[in-house]
Amino acid sequence: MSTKLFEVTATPLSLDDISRRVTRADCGAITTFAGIVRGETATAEGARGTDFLNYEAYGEMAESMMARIGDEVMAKWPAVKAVSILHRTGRLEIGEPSVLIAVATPHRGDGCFDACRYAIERLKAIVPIWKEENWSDGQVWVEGPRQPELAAEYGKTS
Amino acid sequence: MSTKLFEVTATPLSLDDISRRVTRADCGAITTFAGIVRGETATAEGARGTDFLNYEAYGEMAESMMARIGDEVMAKWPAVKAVSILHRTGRLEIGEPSVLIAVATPHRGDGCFDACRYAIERLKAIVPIWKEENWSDGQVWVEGPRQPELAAEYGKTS
Amino acid sequence: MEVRVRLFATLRQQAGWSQQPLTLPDGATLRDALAEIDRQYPALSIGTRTFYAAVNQEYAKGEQLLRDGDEVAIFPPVSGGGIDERMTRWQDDGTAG
Amino acid sequence: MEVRVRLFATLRQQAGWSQQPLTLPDGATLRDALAEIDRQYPALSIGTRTFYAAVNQEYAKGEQLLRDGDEVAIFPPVSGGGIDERMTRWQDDGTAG
Repeated sequence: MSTKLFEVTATPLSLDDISRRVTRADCGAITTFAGIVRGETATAEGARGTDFLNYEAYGEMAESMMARIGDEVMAKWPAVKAVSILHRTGRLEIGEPSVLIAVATPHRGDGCFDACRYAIERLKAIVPIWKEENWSDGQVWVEGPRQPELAAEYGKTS
Repeated sequence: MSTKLFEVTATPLSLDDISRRVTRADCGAITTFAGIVRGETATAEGARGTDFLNYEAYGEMAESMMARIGDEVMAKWPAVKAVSILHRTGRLEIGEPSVLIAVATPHRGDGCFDACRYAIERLKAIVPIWKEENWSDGQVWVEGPRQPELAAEYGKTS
Repeated sequence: MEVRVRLFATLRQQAGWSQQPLTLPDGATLRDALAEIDRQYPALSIGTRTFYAAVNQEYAKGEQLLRDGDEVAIFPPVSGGGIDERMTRWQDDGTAG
Repeated sequence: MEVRVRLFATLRQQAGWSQQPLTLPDGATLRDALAEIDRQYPALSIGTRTFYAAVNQEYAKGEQLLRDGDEVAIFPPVSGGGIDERMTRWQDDGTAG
């Protein structure tokens, strides 16, 4: 069983597992967020059923960016004792978690909810992972919103 | 495996289990909160190590109050599709979860973080469960803060 | 009429029992029941401590009328969840301070 | 000098490869590398689409100087997490609109 706090893995994710990774003797509160593969996705043409998803990651950079998010969380919420972020790659079925985030604090009022929410927002913005959605009649790469602070600074299109 | 959404149980709690209980085809976001038995507790005399805890519940009323909290959450956050609250009773060791809350929404911006936080605050206020803390040299019943809206209205001391 | 009284946590431990039948005159309120409990079980010291009362698993007001077969529960402030509690020390005299 | 170019997701699929060596003159910047990639692999259409670039697993600016052995990655806007994404339809011409 891995004890890494920031991990990109093809193995199915477990909330009990990530919870163990952040459990500390002085922490009475653990908040988690799970991103789950939805069976229905809204598109411009209306609701569409998903068969399965395929996630591709730039693994080394993704883990590095996740660790950076952990550092940001600890700097913003000094009471946070541990952060873990896990993201799965490969084929995922409906109902399976694609990403898990866990934040441990001594007490529930120490920012664990806000810190967890911050972490998923940041993950969506900077962690290099992409999703390919598959239906019976086709597939599509899902791109995130353009991040002005990245796009303006980096790459040829700036 | 139980599929009840609101349950008081002597069985060890699992985040993967509660996550399954709230998984819905149209929900891409699940937020959870876990209250964990701390190994250290601050007291007026300084930090004190806990050996284990013992939880006692008024089971029938506790499950009824948990279901009421679920109703309150759905009324306040209409996008919430499912809420589950599980509380354990009996002897708990350090690092084990005593309470789990899970909230499922279609998207992470649909209030799952706020709803989860609301649910644990309400649980602490109205769900009849008590904790006995045990050390090598003694034990103490832990009482919650007095809830004016309950104590002022009910009982002989009002 | 007869109601069933249930105690929890500190109150159960102080009394040494968790449930007892209690005979009350017809038309008795929750407040009447509590007064009778206080009279029969003075060790509970419910006249001087903070506690909550429920009738049939619902928080109830003192003026609530009781009916035969009702379940009356009295218990200390709740502390579920296992986190952030205020500590209340168990006193030598058997009351929670 | 030689750097290693890595592509991901749509870009990898459009190009038909995931990594290739790229020879550049000494003193070349990331912007120079991107111009050379655009010249050698016009199907990527990186001159007209939104993408991000990283050097050695860090987001990098166009003026960053490259060194022999650097890893240059280019990829579309990220969509990790699996929720709340904007859908981008795969076009018939092989570009993401």
